[in-house]
Amino acid sequence: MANDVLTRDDSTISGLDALEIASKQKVTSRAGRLWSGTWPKVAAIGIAIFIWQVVVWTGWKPPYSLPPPAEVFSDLGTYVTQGAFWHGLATTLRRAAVGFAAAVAIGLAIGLAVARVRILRAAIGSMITALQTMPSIAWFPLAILLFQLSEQAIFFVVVLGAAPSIANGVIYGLDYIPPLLLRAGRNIGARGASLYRYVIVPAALPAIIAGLKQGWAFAWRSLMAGELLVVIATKTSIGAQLTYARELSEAPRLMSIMIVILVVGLVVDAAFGAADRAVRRRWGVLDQAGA
Amino acid sequence: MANDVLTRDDSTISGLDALEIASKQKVTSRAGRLWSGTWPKVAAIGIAIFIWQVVVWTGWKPPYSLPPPAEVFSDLGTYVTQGAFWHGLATTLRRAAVGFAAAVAIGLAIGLAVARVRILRAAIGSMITALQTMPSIAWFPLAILLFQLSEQAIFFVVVLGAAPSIANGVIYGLDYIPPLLLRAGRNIGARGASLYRYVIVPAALPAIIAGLKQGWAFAWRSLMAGELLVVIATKTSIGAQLTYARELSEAPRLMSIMIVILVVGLVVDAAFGAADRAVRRRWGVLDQAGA
Amino acid sequence: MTSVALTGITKVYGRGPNAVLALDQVSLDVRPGEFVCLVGASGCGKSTLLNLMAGLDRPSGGSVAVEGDSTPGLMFQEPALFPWLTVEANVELPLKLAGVARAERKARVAELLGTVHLGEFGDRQPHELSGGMRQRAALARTLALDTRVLLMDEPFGALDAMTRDILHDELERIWSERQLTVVFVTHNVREAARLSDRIVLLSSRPGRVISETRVDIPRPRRIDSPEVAAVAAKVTEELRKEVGRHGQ
Amino acid sequence: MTSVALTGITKVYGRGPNAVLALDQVSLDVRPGEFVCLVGASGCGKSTLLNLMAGLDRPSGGSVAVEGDSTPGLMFQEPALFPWLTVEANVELPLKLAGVARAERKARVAELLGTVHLGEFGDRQPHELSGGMRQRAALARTLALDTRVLLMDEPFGALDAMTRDILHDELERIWSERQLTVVFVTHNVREAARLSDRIVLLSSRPGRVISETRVDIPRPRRIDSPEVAAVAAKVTEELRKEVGRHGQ
Amino acid sequence: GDDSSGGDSGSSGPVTLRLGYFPNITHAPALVGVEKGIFAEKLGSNVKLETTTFNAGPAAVEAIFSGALDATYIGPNPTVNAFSKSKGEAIRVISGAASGGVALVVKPDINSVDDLKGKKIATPQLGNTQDVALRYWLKEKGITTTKEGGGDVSIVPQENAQTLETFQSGAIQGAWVPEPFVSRLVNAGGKVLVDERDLWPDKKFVITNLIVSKKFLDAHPDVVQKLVDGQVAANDFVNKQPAEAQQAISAHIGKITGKPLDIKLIQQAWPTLTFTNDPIASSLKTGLDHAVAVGLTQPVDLNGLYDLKYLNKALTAAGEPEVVQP
Ligand SMILES: Nc1ncnc2c1ncn2[C@@H]1O[C@H](COP(=O)(O)OP(=O)(O)OP(=O)(O)O)[C@@H](O)[C@H]1O
Ligand SMILES: Nc1ncnc2c1ncn2[C@@H]1O[C@H](COP(=O)(O)OP(=O)(O)OP(=O)(O)O)[C@@H](O)[C@H]1O
Ligand SMILES: [Mg+2]
Ligand SMILES: [Mg+2]
Repeated sequence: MANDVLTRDDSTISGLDALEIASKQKVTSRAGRLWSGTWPKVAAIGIAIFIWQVVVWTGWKPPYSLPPPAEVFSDLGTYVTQGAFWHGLATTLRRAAVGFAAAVAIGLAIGLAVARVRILRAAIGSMITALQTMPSIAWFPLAILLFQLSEQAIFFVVVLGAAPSIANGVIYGLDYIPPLLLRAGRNIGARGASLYRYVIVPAALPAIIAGLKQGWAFAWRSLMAGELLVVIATKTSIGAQLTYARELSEAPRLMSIMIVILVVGLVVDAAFGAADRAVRRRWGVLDQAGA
Repeated sequence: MANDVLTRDDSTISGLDALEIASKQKVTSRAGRLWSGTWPKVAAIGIAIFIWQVVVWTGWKPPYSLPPPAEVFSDLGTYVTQGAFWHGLATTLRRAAVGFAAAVAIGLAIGLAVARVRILRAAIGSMITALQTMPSIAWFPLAILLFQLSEQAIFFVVVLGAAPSIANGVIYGLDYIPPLLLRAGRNIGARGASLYRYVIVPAALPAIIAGLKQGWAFAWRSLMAGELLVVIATKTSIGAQLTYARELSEAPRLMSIMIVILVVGLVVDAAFGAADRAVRRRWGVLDQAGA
Repeated sequence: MTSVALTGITKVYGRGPNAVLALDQVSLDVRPGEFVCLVGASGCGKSTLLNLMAGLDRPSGGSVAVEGDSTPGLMFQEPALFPWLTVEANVELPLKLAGVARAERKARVAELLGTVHLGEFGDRQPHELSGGMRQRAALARTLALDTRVLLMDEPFGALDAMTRDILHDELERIWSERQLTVVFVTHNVREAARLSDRIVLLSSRPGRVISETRVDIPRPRRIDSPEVAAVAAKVTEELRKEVGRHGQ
Repeated sequence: MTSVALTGITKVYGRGPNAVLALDQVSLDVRPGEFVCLVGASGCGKSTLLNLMAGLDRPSGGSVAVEGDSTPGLMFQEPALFPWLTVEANVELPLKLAGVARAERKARVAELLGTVHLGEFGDRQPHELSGGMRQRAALARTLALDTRVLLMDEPFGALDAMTRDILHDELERIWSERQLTVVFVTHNVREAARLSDRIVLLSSRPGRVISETRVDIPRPRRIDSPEVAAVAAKVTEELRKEVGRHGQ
Repeated sequence: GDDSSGGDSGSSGPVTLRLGYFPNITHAPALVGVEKGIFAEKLGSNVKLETTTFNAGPAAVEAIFSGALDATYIGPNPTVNAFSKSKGEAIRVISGAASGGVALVVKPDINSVDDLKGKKIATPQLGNTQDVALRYWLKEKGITTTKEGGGDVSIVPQENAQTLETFQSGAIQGAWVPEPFVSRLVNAGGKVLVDERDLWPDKKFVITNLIVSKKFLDAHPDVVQKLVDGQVAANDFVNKQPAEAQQAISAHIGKITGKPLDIKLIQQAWPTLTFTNDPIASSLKTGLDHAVAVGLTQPVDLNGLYDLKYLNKALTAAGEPEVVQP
């Protein structure tokens, strides 16, 4: 029976379990951790570019249809050294920030109200998803009607795009707060506003962050469309440049702008990711699997 | 001190607390419950239409710019009795269903993999949000390149729009599974696929449903744009009709289509709502506040 | 003069054929300053009763009246700590909500954590604590409440005997200092005899009050004293009869 | 011949200045078929030790060896029921995962729920149960596991004395029928003396084995028998010394 | 399938011709040709016609580039883009389709060029034909404009769909746009200040022409000939039976957009358009020169863009005068 005894060591904990446990044990240096977080990204990007290059080499499509990586990166190089790019990026980012901030305020308010007030939920709860599905261009006429050709028209479209998504995130988060925590909160004296402040919002925070992330995606996409609403030529923008690149059939430029959009997305995701990891560490649900 | 005694009855539990407790006690008939769920919606819609009508009466904008409700509803009446509408709706709904189904399959697979496999997460985790922010039109050239002018091109755009959102929902859901439940699952013999099937997926189901809802909104919006990719005269679609109503500045028709989109959104939301309520009832988190 | 008065309380969970009659016509008066222990078989409705007293749920029938206009503090059967707050912040929150000044708050929190022997763990998150430590943190949070009535649902269930004995003394001290009214649920009949003025025995499904035992042993008491053992034996006997009758 | 062998186990939680040394050089051999109880102050590392034995966590140092190639079944300190499954389905899941046929599964589940007196509550969701009922459901789920080694973390902590006594008998019966090896954590020293072959006492921070007590009382035992009381008194004394030494 | 009709099938066996066009009045020959079955008839039973519509040029160009489309009706701007971006490889213009139909519509209180100073005028897109026309015209009148919307007259590029809204709401005071937006703006209280035809020799300039992918042209010259035959026949129909053509246009647009285009609007726009098979190559070249002049683009070599031998063959067969191959 002694042979029957199993010594649990590294080799016997395999697969996902190993992945799960591994992280807790490895004590790595700061640089080591940075590297282990970076190389898979670099590898993934490298593989993607390699496949792209191979497809180009096969001559599957003419280069004016599918430009080779080298051409795109050289265009990207030109693009990001132009003033137009930086001005456009600045304009777009500013609009994104302002529009998203407004959407967050409105989305949070609506979400918190709808989730907790029965009559509001019955009245407009189901409207939120419906509004979320409304494409941005449907709002353009209304935006112009209300705000003429001003930046507000853009914000209007962005807010209508993002706020429902954020509100839905908040509602979801509030719906799944463990009842015990709500009861505990009320019992220790949190009522009304303080219940929101000290219990409801922190308890729903993970879901709210997830909702904000989805909301950001909606906001950004709405902005890309909405920036065509008001092409104030003094203010070039990424959204306008994207559309023009397409209208002028500038495939390399279009792809350069896509890369820029991806990079912006990555940066924003990193911010959300940091917030999320901070919350998960606190809640003790970090490192169940990946970083 | 007898005066000091407080009898807790309905009048003393006020505000949100009352709202929270109320639902648990009210034993209403089926019809009564249906009515209490319906009248706030009807009232909300009524108020919205009334405000619209009042704005029209003030003559703030000319009627060709802001058509009165009566005109829109009469156009809606014409619209929904046309074959073009029903064919368009059928085409669009079919595309939405197929595209969304594909997006769900891909989004779930990616989400489950990325959330639990450390190296995948490091490699492409942050790419997901970045992809989500990519506007649909940026994908059009690639869609045409890969799928020519076929329905697949539309599905491609829909999937690229919706799958990242669904994957993000899944990742969020998995990240917040209480570690205790995972451990319990593994201890009772769930490993690998069965851990997913019996523990991970059900535990993350609420978040997955929320992610699917967000994904639906992305899918639908992408579809509205993507339907312009392939417009065959014999196959009209809601997306094409929406764009052309706008391009031809047919304000009443545009609003009719918006109403149709809202109705579709409401129906879909009702389906998600039912699923969500079923889960919440099981988990014992229903009726913390509104229905 | 009552601190908590339950009159003909009935509580039904669910509807239709699945409905559970958790409490049936329970009446109970607790005098101000009284220490009452509730005992009864698992699932007999003790937690339900505390929830009703705390106003967190509404009875299906009957009425609950509580002294003063403050709600009773309730220590739940599970720790119910807020996972997003450190232990310290969890204990501090009731004080913050009551408007206690910052400096005083810090002092009170330190004192309370000391009382439950968690002084070194103030900066930890709840998930970093052991089961018993969480229960003690929850106790500290409940004790931070400035209420006249304290409801406690098996507060020492996850603690070793030594720690529990120490906390019995602490609880008794606080009870008499603050002149609290305490309703205390426990499965440990000795604990009930050690702490309470009166032991109320509930039957199960439906929950009813089936006997009340005055505990007149002079304080301070010791849990291993023969008097406590005698009372415990008597209550145990009754409990055994009740459980036996029920075929539990 | 050992069923569970711990050799020089060390467990550190966290890093840097906040690190907690939960277990320090714990060695413990459990014979096949042995019933071992772990006692120790709250927070001394008992749950940590069970987690390590169950392979749910990895020691910072030392090694864990378990008989056979099955992992031990672990009943957690919290019920850890799956909220999306009914009580029945919770108990059925381990059987399903072990590939037991449907009809047999149903029969086993009914039997197990009967054992823990939850026969009528099979179709309920966990949130509809009382604390003690949840604990019993978790017990049934653990007993549904077909493992040679059973680890139990305060399985009867939330139960009244009567129910617990009945479950002591049931556990003892199952243990001897299935020839299980059991490692059982409890705060109730009498319970330990009632059930175990050996009582292992842990010190706290860091957790170390400080004494082992053989319990040679012939079975069947009764929890209120003088022999059990004598063993309990001895262990309590040791525990008291340890806690006192620690200034806990 | 990739290039399903492009390459190897030669002239034998059934060939699929994938034709694109816009549901727009300036694409009248295409709409009528498809609706009335003129193309189908001319292409014969050996050629399968597949039609797709686009709402804007870029997708059509992308489709041609990727081999998803063989031929399309399209405006002059995307034509130039497609030719220059592919370094002359991707496309050829094989016929014209329509001319005219562009005007500067302004608020009624604007009566002269000078009144435009300080006003906002919309164009469909920065650097497109109308945008260039407006800028060049203003430049000739001595009025300054800048790419950024500054200068004496502020030019705001925006989608045509939006122009109507902004014109009505007063955010812009005029727009240089193609039909049917000219008519729509007029109906919304605007007046035509400049009819672009008046700025061109013979009052003719290209607004729509027919392009074909070079690959398809090389593989199936016979099919291209039939397509051009169809185009000539369609234009013939449009010009000879305007009432029936208008009806067909309205109905066909209705099929695509879900709502038939108001026949009155078609009738209103009709006189401003000329449906000619001549691609008016000179106007395209001149337009490009103007674009260079106002600093919106670099010179582009358009050599080889036109391949009009099929058109001239068709015209000869139809007994009409040939056009000049530039
Ligand atoms: N995840 C964790 N992170 C950090 N510290 C932890 C963690 N889990 C346990 N600890 C610490 O390890 C020590 C032992 O905890 P453990 O849960 O094993 O105690 P225990 O003996 O089971 O106590 P109890 O009887 O109260 O359940 C405690 O000091 C606790 O604070
Ligand atoms: N939310 C609920 N829904 C349905 N039934 C419930 C609910 N909460 C409690 N019950 C039922 O009410 C009865 C009493 O439960 P309660 O929690 O009050 O018992 P308890 O006396 O506290 O038991 P324990 O000692 O096990 O904690 C039980 O039969 C339980 O199943
Ligand atoms: Mg209870
Ligand atoms: Mg423990």
